[in-house]
Amino acid sequence: MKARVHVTLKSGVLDPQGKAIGHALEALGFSGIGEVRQGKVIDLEIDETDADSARIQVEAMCQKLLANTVIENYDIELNP
Amino acid sequence: MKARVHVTLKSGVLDPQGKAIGHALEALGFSGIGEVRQGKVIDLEIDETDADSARIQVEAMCQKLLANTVIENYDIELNP
Amino acid sequence: MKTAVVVFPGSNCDRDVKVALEQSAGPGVQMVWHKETSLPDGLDLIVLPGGFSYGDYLRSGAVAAHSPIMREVKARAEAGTAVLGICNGFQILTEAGLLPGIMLRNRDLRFLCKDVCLKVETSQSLFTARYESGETIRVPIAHHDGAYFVDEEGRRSLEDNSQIAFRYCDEQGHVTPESNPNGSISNIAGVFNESKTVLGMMPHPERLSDVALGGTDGRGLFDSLVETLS
Amino acid sequence: MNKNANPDTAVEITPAIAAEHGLTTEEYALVQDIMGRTPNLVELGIFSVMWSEHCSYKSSKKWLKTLPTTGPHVIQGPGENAGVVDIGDGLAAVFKMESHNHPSFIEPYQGAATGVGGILRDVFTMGARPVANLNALRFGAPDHPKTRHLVSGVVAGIGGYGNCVGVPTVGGEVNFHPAYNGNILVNAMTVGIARADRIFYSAAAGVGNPVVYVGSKTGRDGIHGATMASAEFGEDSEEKRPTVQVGDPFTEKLLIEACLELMETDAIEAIQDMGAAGLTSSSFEMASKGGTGVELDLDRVPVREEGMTAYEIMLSESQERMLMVLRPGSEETARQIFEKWDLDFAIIGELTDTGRMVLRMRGETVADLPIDPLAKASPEYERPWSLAEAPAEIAPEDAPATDDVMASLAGLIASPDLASRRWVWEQYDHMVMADTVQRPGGDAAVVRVHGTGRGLAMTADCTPRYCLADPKRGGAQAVAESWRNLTAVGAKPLAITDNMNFGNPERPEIMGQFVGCTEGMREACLALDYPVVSGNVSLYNETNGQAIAPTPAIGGVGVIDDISKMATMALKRPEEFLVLVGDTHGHLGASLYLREVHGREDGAPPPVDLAAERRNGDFVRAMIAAGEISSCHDISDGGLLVALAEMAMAGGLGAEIEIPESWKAAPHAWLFGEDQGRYLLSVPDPESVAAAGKAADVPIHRLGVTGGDTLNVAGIGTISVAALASAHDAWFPDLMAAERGGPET
Ligand SMILES: Nc1ncnc2c1ncn2[C@@H]1O[C@H](COP(=O)(O)OP(=O)(O)O)[C@@H](O)[C@H]1O
Ligand SMILES: [Mg+2]
Repeated sequence: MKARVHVTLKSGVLDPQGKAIGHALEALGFSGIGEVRQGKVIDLEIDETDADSARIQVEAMCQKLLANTVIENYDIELNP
Repeated sequence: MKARVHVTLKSGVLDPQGKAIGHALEALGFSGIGEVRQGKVIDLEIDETDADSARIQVEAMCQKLLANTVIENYDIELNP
Repeated sequence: MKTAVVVFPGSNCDRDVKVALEQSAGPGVQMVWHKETSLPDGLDLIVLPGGFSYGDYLRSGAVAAHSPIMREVKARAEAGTAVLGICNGFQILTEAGLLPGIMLRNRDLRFLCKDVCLKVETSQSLFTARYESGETIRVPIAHHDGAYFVDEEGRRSLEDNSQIAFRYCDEQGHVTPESNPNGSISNIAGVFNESKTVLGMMPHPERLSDVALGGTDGRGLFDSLVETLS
Repeated sequence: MNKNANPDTAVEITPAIAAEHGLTTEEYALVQDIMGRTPNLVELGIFSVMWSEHCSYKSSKKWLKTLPTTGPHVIQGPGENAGVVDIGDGLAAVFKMESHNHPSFIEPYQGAATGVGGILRDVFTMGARPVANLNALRFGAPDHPKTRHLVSGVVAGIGGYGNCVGVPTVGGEVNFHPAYNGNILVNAMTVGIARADRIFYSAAAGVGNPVVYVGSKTGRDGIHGATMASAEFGEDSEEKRPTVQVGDPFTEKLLIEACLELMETDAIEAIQDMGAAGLTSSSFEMASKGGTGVELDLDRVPVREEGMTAYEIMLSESQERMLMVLRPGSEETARQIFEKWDLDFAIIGELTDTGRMVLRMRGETVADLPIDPLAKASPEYERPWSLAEAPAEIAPEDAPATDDVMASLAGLIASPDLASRRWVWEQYDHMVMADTVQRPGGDAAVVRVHGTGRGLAMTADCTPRYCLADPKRGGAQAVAESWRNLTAVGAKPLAITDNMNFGNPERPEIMGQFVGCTEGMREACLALDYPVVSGNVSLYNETNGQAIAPTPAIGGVGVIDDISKMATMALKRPEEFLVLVGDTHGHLGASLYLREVHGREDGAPPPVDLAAERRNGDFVRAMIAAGEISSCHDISDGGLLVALAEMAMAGGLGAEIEIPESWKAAPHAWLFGEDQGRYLLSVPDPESVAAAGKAADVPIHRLGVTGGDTLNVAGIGTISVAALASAHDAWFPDLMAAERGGPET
């Protein structure tokens, strides 16, 4: 099974990267750009066919390693 | 309109970050982990209601700045 | 030799390289702010210094490559003016398309600051005339994204046109996997453009150009430029 | 409260809300007394941060006042953003150390990074260009499940911030001990250089002068962070988590350049960074120091989020912000500079002569409180304290022996507290600015004063196991060791900054540690003419009643007039003579030998004879200046043999020594004893050094010669320098190999 995890900064947390990207896009002449936020996407293959137990596993990975829930949110998509 | 851009390394390009995550997950006791790849996700708000012209704009942003197409692929999702 | 150092927001080796340049060439190096749209007339050399332009957010050098001044830098480079990019300057040159390839995160993922040995691949350039081909020099690196990457075809063409300026090597001058600090393809530490008027390199020659700092191997590069461009 | 009411003013304040803000019943009563009414939420928030341990130093003030803070070269002692000392040529060194312990435990990368950002701001606020960073780190046991993750994140965070702003990180220290399992220490120090006649202060002046906000926008970051940093961790720390902030070193770099550019003009009357407790403490302190009042229009504060309340704006700890009072008519000059650097610039208020802080928002007065009474009434406690019983001295003959001295040496040199820190400092750009003339790895780092032949030497030191065993000796030893490390490179020590890290001061035994350490520091500072010019206190470093070891981290700064005379510890050439300066008693109590070889942490730490310390150090410094010395290293953790091994490894050269015949006790006590006030030198002409020593009343002992590729102790054993070096270098990377790679922030 394939899993895609998005790790993004919580909404109140400053995102200097996103801010810089927004400025750079404006400087390049793109207009009407609102908030820009940058996060991580992690694609992984796991040897598991059952969606429920896959989700439990990936959830544990997020909690333990992939995200720091102090400042980040994560969400999980499974692609069997 | 909101746009989400995924920027991921092309398949031939080495991804030490992804590899390290894979190792770290194994060290934490997760088993059966195949390939892991890490990429970026960029969420942006643009002041545009038409999906087609939004896509054209975001496409241009990717080409000009958000991705380096020497090593990266990108894909665009729009959420009106 | 008339030289300009471009200062981007977040450049932090601009003064260091100015000091090293002036040590070799005498005073008069001009600092040019990135928001300028033109460069001084009659420049012999343009330097893009090290640092973290725009925080190196998104990709190292990516945002700086689009600053107003870069249009002018490109035009001058195309007209044959010598351009030197050190560290972040090298990253900017690749992002701007003035040099082939791109820098990826270091193999071990960590920022790495230490002295390394470099093999000077050729003395046949504006930048390396004062070195011997094959000479080993000691110069520091300090980067997080320094793993040079270029596809196989690109690598071959760099080799075929002798566009590789420096490779990481051991103290004896052997280019080995162990002496590759960051996972660069073929141990590449610096490359030229086809006409060898543009050089990008990850190591910092300006940091070992003064005995008080523990070495002067980097000084040869600045002395070469003075010799070839004056 | 009705739905449309302004939460800033409409919330009915109860004693329970006051308690939630960390105010005791007595403190809250005092608040009501000062206000003459019940405060609203904004006012309560302001009192709570101003009276928090972090801002008020209420537990520590009484003791900090006992430290010597003056001296002929001191331009500014404690009380400003950083200390300032004269270094000659019209220049001044500006420096301070500060902790970011709790945030780093919760989010190691960002916690450590923002710690660096904060201390940088303290220094450039005073008009100094930051020229070096140091960091003093304490982690739990190496095999504790959290340790690697914390080490990896903290080191990456310190590097991530310092490298990006382009200030070299040149030194520091790292210890590992189970006492820090639940509370790591991350202390960051910045040293800057300013013109001695262009120092900027924080006291506001000039009624009607504009109050200006510059830097990043204000978000809802770390609201109540300052109070969090003063509350003991409990199991509910999860709840307090969202109080960690993300640093933006790029903006900081712009802020440094913009502020220094503005400081070239005459625009600034007063300036203050927004640190813990953000806009509240910066505006309050500026007005309080200047004896003025201040009025702010919070609608003009640049904000990052919609709908922020006055309470949030005043208490936010968003990073990379500064507050200034400008001289009349200079607003446009200032605005242009900040706009050039793409930074926010906003005139948010003005100084008044009312002695009050008045805050307005959306046409309403949201706070109105008296400045002086609040500041004067700031609590100061004389907390009860008790000294733990001093541990027994361990006589040299009572310390257990080792069957294999060289194997013990090899073990020590690869032990957690003595192994090479290369893995750490290679992640720090320690050469940017191209003035680092002594890189990490020596006794002190040395940074050339740009464009001159002088150098600033700097070091961070503390031996917590000594402080735990005997706080007073430990406090004195920490100061003495920093003085010794500066001396060992040839520098004249000038002054220190201190970062006092302790457990819960409400416990008498912890307060006793604080009192003891301070007393030891005081004595050492006085004896060595080495005053305290700045510092920081971090209390409540304990979890579930488990306190850290008392850790008064000392940051020392000294000056070398001629860097070409600087000493380093690497052995330089064969057939030179090894000379020991100072007396050896074989003191093994609380030593690393006992701990690492025998698993024992008992015994009294070594006493510090401050008069001998000074004599020996002054002598060594004079010998370095006279060009008599090829290499020099002070003797500290692990004792003489470890010091010799460090010199040998650094130089890639062996040596042979002999235990003096006069030594009657066991050899291991002579080799591994941690007696203070000693230096090991290699010299070309030992007679000349001995004669000078005699004249100066300094004990000099010839121990042996340099040469070969092994370390020999006659009659005891031999070991290869290369083998030692590889064990020394391998420990840290081996420890961290398993941590290669969580995704980084
Ligand atoms: N966290 C750190 N950052 C940078 N350098 C460090 C750090 N920890 C230790 N070092 C460097 O490693 C060397 C050895 O440190 P330490 O054993 O504490 O020295 P000393 O015993 O002389 O006080 C010193 O040069 C010190 O500056
Ligand atoms: Mg030392």
